Amino acid sequence: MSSSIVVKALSVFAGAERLMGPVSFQVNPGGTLVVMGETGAGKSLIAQAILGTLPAALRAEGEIYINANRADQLSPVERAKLWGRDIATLPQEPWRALDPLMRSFGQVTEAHRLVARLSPREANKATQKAFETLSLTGAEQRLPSALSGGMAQRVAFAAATAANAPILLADEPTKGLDAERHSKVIDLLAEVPQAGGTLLAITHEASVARRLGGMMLVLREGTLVEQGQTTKILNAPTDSYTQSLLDADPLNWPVSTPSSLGDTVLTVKDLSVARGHKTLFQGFNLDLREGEKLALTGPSGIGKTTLLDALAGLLKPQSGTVLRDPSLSRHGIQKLYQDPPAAFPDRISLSRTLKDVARLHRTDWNEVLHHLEQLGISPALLNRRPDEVSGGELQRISIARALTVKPKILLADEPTSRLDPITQRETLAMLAGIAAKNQIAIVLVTHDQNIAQKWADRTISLTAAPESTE
Amino acid sequence: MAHYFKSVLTVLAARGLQAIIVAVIVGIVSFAMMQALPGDAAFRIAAGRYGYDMMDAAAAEAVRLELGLDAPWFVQLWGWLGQLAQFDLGNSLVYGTPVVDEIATQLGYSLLLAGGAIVASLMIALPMGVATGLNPDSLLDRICMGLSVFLRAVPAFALGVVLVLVFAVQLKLFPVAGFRGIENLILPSFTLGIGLAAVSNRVVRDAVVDAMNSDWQLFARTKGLSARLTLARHVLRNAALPVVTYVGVQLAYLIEGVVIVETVFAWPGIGHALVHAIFGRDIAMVQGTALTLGLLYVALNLCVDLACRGIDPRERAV
Amino acid sequence: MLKSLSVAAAIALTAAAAPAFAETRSSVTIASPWEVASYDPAVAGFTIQKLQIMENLVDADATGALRPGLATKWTASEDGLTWEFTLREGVRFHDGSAFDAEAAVLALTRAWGQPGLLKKAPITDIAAQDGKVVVTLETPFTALPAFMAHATTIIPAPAAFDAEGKPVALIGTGPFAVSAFTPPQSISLLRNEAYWGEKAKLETATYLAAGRAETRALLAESGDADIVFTLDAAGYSHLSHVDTIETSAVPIPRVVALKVNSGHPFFNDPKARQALSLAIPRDGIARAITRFPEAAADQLFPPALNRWHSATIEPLQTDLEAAKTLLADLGWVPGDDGILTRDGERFAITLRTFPDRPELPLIATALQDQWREIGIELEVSVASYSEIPAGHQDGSLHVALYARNYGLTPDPIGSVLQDFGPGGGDWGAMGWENQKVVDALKVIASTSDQELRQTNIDTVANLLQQELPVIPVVWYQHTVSIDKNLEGVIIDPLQRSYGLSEMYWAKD
Amino acid sequence: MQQTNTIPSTHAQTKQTKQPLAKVLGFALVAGLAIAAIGGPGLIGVDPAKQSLLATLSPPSLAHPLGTDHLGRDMAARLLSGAQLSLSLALLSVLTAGLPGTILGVTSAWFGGWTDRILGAFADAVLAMPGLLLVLMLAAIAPGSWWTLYAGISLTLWVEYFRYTRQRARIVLADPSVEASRLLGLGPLLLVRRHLIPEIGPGLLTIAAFGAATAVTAVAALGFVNVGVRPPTAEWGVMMTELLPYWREAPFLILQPVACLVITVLALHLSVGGLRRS
Repeated sequence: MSSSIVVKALSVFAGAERLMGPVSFQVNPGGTLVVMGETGAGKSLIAQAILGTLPAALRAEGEIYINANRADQLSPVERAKLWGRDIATLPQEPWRALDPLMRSFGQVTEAHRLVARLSPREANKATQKAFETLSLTGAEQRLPSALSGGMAQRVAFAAATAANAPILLADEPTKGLDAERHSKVIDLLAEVPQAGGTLLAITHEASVARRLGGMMLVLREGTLVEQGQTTKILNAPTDSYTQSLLDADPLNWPVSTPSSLGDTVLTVKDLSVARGHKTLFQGFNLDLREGEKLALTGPSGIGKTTLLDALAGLLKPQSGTVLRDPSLSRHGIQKLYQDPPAAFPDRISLSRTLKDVARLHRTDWNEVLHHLEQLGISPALLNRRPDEVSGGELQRISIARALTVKPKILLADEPTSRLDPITQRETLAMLAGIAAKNQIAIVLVTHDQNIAQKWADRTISLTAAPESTE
Repeated sequence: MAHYFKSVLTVLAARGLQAIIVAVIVGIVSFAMMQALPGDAAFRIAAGRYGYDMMDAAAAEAVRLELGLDAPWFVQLWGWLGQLAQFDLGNSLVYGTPVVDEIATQLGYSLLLAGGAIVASLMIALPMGVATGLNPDSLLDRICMGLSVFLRAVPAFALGVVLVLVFAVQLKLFPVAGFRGIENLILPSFTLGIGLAAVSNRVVRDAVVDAMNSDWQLFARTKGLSARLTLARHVLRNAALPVVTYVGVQLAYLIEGVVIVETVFAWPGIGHALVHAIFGRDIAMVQGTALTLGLLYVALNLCVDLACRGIDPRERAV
Repeated sequence: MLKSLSVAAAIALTAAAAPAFAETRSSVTIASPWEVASYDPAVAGFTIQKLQIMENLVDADATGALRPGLATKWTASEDGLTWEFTLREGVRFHDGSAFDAEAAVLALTRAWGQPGLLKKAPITDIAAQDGKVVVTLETPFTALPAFMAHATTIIPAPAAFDAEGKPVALIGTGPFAVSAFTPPQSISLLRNEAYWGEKAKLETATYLAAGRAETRALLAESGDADIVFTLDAAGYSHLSHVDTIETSAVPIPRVVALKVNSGHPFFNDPKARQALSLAIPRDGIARAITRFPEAAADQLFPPALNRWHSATIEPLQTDLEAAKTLLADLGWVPGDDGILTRDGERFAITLRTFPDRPELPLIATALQDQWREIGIELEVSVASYSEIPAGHQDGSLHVALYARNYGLTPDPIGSVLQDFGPGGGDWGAMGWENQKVVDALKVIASTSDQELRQTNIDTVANLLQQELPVIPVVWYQHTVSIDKNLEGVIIDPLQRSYGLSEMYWAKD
Repeated sequence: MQQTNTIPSTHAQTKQTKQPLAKVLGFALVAGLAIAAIGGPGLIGVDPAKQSLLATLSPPSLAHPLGTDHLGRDMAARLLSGAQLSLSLALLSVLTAGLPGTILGVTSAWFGGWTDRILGAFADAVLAMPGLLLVLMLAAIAPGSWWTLYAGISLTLWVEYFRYTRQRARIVLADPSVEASRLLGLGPLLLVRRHLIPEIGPGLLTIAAFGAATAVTAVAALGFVNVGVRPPTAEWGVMMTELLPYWREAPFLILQPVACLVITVLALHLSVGGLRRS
């Protein structure tokens, strides 16, 4: 029996520069291959090279066989014929992968009809069945904008697998999902090899790899560092990089030392917050003290971000009070954002942005440079624009920017969810260090229970307001 | 379904309100400006009526007497508003015929022309925009960009005569001018349409580029749909949204372009009538025409709104 | 909104049916610049008359000689104060109603009440008597029959007026009846099978108003229009090289003239006006702008007005040096910028003209350039032509450039009297009155003695040439393009008729 | 998407090699036009109003490098003189339309709510008002005055700036980076300078480039309906109208002002960001 995917000496080049590879592997029907590595390690390039969806500026070398057929020499049109029929692809961010103007049923049924070539009636039946098995009943006529992240992922799964392609490529399938949905998607993926299919999953999370099992590749900056059985590698990594990846899994973090707490800086009493006319939660109380590390967790959609806005005074609460300590200056509360590039004016150099803030608050530029140094940022980086530095660097610069106004409270809204595990760990560690040193209270919003447990002094789990459904 | 109707009603109400605001503003502004015009209205009206061979001071005096132009402005404005409330636009000062009659015939022709122009512009802009949108930054894209700039800079009348020379005089495919039949509509429509397409093909292009760069486009491909099916089922529909909205914006410019094209092609339209009415100081006609054009714009935008709603099932605020 | 949509739909429907009969060659399409938007003879009379929809009591041939129209003969009483028009019998309007004295009187009375030509005649009464139309005058007026040939005195049927006497339809007695009217662009005509005279040879005709000269030239070139009137100079040059059509230019009694405010201190001396005249590059304008070199107007009345045009008159010249000398004689001294000054006043004036005749702004620009040479700063204001009579009335006018038609009636005396009679006229002299001219005009208007008339005409023409209250620039040509297969086309220099009823298609 | 993160260097490279070429060309053209506009006909020392009725519509020659027009005037001198008027007044109309349009657009997006609704409704009403009516009437109020003509044109053009600014500013202002800057204490002025101008500036300049073309072709269109012609002024739009009757005899004449306008728009367009729309 031939292998589903065979890859021999695959490399991806941008001009003369090798971005990834060489890697070789093969996956058999019923098998699983997990590709792990930090952001920018070139994991996605493997998936794109196999599919043939590399950006025009990039070039793949090596041999790729799909179901024993040489795929890399096919014309783009021939290659596209494999999609959906031989290889199914689960998208990274399912919300954005669904046509915003088409109802979910239509997006699945068109795959049954036009890819699997079922008659309209059969396609409808098959779609109905898929919706039932994936417990999507009731969501048939919803538009993607009305689907939750998990539902969108399942709709995308149903659409991608409609033609029963034996191979499934899943690129970061759990990105942005909360813990509960996270595991549901992994269950779904794990079924693929059990049913005789082939799974190629790309992830940066060791926990995902552990659950999926099978074989594993570990990539670092495009180079293969380790290859073998997943369980073996996870249990006994031979490479230090693999080890650090595993260490970076919040599950493996050491528990942080409790902070020394100062005076109360923010008091919240009986707060309820609404989005539109919908009350998200109510009866929220908080007493935040200097130097405290607080984690806020809860399922997505519960209103964690909205709560931060209420704490920052950006949003009028529906009821209740948010009382700042009188010692708190007007700019005493600062925020860190989930997507660091989105938090900077993107056409202005970083130094310009930082100098604006420093000038406004009469902060000595040397002090800013000092913060940057502490955060491991070279001043040379400041001449770049936000999109020219990495996400981890930018998040650290945004911490430095916040420190420039000498805040007492830092509200961090999933500040590391877009960062890879190693950077995430470093960044959160630095944040903790700064909180301790400057006696700053930090409220960290995260969907990862492990992070909350390991990093924070205390954790508040938000639960939905009773009257709200969904 | 119910909330679809609700949203349609919202649109209707919003546009209805706009129509009333437009009617009042257009009426008052056009009246005020006509009052502000220098020169003696009686002379202008007499000129419009009798032509330069027959017009003289005596004719102007007769006109003044006949039309009561000496009445103070508020009496005249009040009279017009009073008539308007009874849906009476009054009589043309120049021709003496009811304004409604004049507009009724001409509006039909202008609507035909405007409709033809939109169809023509879409016939050009869509293929051009989709082709360049699928190949952004290609040679084709650059050529089309240059062409767009060129067509934008060529005045409509020059474009019109060139089209006539090529398609009517040389190739004898269409008549030169007049309005005998549908074949007469083609050249004026394209004259206007090319001017509109010069900009809208870039809007289509940008919309297609955005759609082609979207994650959902890639996903539609990787789930197995062919490039053609993806284009037809997903890309075009999504790209249509900004395009349709833009057509709404273009309508305002279209209504003006109509004037030139009507003149070149001897087409009996409302834009032409408006220009003559302004020259002839035919206040009743100016107000009537401006009002009609304003309401027409509102009505056409209503169509655009409804079309958007048809394309986009998401509930959106107006 | 609904209504107009249904109109659009109706157009679409008729559109499908229409082209079929365009091919049978018993039809012509005429294109001309003049739009028709009214049923009113006082407003649209020129086109209605030219299309032979309605007729006058009196007709005229191409030379301007009067001949019977709806009236078979006309006589003046001894004292010249009563005119009787005997009407043609058995004439019917297009709607079948009979043409009679009552209908004629109704039409003429209305025309008399409207601003227009008839109002200028000393009429005291128009009445029907024994089947005749009787016009009573205050003073003798020999041009009355000529007035009855004018476009504003055409006779619509009584049914063409509504209860308030407002014209609401195009019903006449002419060889063509209106089958469709789309203001302002088009009129469709159908042969009047019950016409009293010789019936038209064509069955149908279409009149298309195309405002732009470029459009008309293209209509002619493509063959979409069989006859095209009033071509621009460039279009005419081009079409004369096109094989399928013939072009023709007929001198007409229309002249581009410069009206000068002779009451203005700059121009109250005839020498000043002569200087202006000497600085008009008539030859260049006639060659480069209107492109008929022979039409440089060296006197006011064009050759088409054979009685008024004089072969012996001293022609106007162009001579910049002479102009400068004349101005220097008047005390004008060139300033630093070359512009003349006198008593601290700059010779800066404004010329009013209008764009309806596209050559006028061009001629004005040519004058502007030329007059700068002799030290006159000319501002050209292109606006509504009503600014000219308005400026005449309030005295603010300096000079005005316009086209004056002395062929409105077969006999130009009406127009000349208006222009140069007592007090001058809106389109004639301003601030200028010459008793000799006034007296001579009085004689011309009232006498039927041809010799006496001619002597006085010569006097007027000579005095106008010397005094130049209005300075002629160029004469007009009536330019036409005709399909080579179209026969029987007669170009009327008086522009009273397109000659539709005489046209027919050559058999091939 | 993920892959854009992996290949920033290549992406930036391809763009940066193409961009400067177009930009350099654009700036060179803009500079050339500016010189033409400042120098005017003085550059070649020929009077743009001097006629020669006996040498009209002549093809390019040594004496007249671009030929002569229908009144025998030097085309090169007239185009230069036209550059002066057309460009400075196009600039004027772009400013008079662009400034209020942009300011109102930002105001609308900034305050939202009723301010936004009222301004939006106002803009809609202005769009519904036939722009031609406004322009013609303004032109009639002060006949022959170029300033009113262009003011009238900009009265109808401002809505485009308004719509664009409002829509874009709304998106920009909702961006977390603006919220961050606000929390950091940046005032309205800095927010506009650091966030709004860099984001919407290039788009506005593109609109302005096309707006300049609109202004000039609008003058041509008005000339076509006999408005705003005051000889012997040379202006590109007016020249287009004036030379139309001679389009068969001397097509190269009417193409010249059109070509000038095309070059202007291309120059502005290239210099604000190549052939790419922002």
